[in-house]
Amino acid sequence: MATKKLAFIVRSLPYKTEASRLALTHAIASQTVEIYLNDGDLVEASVSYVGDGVLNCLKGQQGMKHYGITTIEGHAKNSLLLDMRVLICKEDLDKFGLTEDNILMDAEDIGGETKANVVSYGEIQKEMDAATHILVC
Amino acid sequence: MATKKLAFIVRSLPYKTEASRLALTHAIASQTVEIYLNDGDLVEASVSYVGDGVLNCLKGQQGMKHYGITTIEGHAKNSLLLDMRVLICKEDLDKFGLTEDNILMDAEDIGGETKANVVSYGEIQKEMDAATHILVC
Amino acid sequence: MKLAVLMSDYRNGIDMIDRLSAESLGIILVGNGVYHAAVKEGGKTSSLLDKKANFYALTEDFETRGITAANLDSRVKAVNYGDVVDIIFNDYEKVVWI
Amino acid sequence: MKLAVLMSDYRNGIDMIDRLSAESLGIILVGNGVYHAAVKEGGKTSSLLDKKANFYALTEDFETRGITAANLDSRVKAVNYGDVVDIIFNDYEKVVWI
Amino acid sequence: MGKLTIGTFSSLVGSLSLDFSVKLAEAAVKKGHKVDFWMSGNATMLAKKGQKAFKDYSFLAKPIQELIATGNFQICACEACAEARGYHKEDCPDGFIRKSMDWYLASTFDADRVLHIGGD
Amino acid sequence: MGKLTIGTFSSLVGSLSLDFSVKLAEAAVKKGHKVDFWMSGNATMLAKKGQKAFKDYSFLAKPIQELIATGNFQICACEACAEARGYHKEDCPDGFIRKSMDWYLASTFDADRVLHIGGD
Repeated sequence: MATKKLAFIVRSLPYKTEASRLALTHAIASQTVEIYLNDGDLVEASVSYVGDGVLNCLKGQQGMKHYGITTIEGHAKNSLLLDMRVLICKEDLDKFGLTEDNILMDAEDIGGETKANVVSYGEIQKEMDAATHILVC
Repeated sequence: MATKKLAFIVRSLPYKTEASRLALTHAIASQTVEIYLNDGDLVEASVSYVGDGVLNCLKGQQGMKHYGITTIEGHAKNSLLLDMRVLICKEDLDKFGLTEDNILMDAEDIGGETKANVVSYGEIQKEMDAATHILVC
Repeated sequence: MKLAVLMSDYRNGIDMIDRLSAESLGIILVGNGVYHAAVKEGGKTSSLLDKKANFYALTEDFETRGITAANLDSRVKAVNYGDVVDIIFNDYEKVVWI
Repeated sequence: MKLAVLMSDYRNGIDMIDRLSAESLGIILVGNGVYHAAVKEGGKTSSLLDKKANFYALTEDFETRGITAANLDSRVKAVNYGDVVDIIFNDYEKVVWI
Repeated sequence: MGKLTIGTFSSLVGSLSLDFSVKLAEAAVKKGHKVDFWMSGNATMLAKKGQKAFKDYSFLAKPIQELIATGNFQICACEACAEARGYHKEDCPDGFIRKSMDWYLASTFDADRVLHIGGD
Repeated sequence: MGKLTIGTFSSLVGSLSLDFSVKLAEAAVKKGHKVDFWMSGNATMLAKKGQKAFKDYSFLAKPIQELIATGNFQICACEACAEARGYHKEDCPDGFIRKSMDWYLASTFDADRVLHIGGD
């Protein structure tokens, strides 16, 4: 019985490549990993947004309207709905002049109870220290 | 009877993507374009290296040895062999501390007579001004 | 020359645009280039907007990224795909993608 | 933690590395990251090399780009793919790609 | 009305650069222009039959078929780039052609505007 | 001896990032390690049969078949990413498997090192 911790670190801008979208879909896949593992073994994923990556969290993305594709915001919401640990770097939000009002902080409208955490970079560093593996996207 | 001038501008680093390689192979394809055009009509391509793009011109690339692929240097040589106009930005070479000794200037070893031209950025701007179309890679 | 630049990147390519000289220059922000129109870093707007040019931003692309027309810098005009076609064909002679 | 960073880019990612703290940090320059090991801009070596870390550059990748071992900054050690495997498994606990 | 030639190297399925090219082509054709659309490098990924529509990915097969149906839109993939990726003649969607790079260069000859998307 | 799990999202055929992953896997297997190789996003391009060798492009089909033959190398493509690109079961090269993303997450569980190449 063991739990392995994966820290996904999203540092890239959304949409130009699939990197940030795939980070989220892979992190979410940790929830169905038990079929491959022994009883009690777990893989636990968290997602941290740093640098340009915090722009993935902007509210009101309209990818479905314009391009017929799900938004990164939607994936981020799903990760909160599934009670994933989500960290957003405060220093980087500050740099871009963004506040909690501008970004996706919860998935309440779809029944999620977990909130995103705006934290100092030091907390994200701790998340990386504590992780078994770090996956930068 | 008309000649259309295409200015390929290579600004990206080699190998990480195919951009600079494809710039050269497309420019070279201008030499066989007559089969599609009326007698006397021509498409004439030149290639200019600017910014990070000048690093495509470094001599002694060993892509074949390590990865089994032709080098960008080899494509650049072919463009000289085919008497294509090749411009390399002097300011950018200077910035990187490179001289004509470090970069591919001719295709003499394979029978080419045309040399690359190290020119000031102003000349490359003129090349763009004179071109019918500009293709940045 | 009259040149339209489709700027698709946020972190790279400004050096290329800085050097371009054109009697008439249009910069159309598309893809991740739209962040230049709306994002401030350390309180400052993108240095790209200081270039002497006409600025446009593609509505489809900034809205996709969670940016609204109200967020755009006053120097930037919101356009759609149809407008981009007209701008390219009617207002400029050449077009490049960066 | 003991962290190995595979740095594959020349123009992006330094900001990410600058913030990383690790009791032991190894930076392995691969892909276009190898330019950090050999290219000077305006006479200056890459600021990445000022980071307190052990630096390596992948021979296969710098030679592919026309750089020789003689061009490398003295802080950077040339390694091959086999060495990278050993470095990752023996000298560090975690590895990231930037 | 004019002719727009779009060349694209490496826009990726799943990014929005390839979507941009297709949407611009749609807008141009709608305004009465003719469009030639050239795919080289990884853009040849568009020239593969049987792409499945998922809501997480763009699905460009449908708008392209509609563009082809207008008669004012030609779409051509670099043959060598496609073969290198394992896309053979039988993989090529209906209405697409495959040629060597000189097809693109020739298309620029009488184009009023050339938009070359040369990077990723 | 250890286990290395390599995950790659969007390395491109024709760039050298995918080559890097394959060469690193070769070096690791040669030293006695086991390697799991996961492809998602555009990296699934590697999971297409019938790629032709040209000297301008990397040709990774051969080294991968040799790696599979060692018995210490598993290679798996994201099924949805492949289908979105028009790669179906019959396109999958011999010895490759196709699974959903949890295969990769599971592989990290007992991996000694995970190298995740998450960008282009």
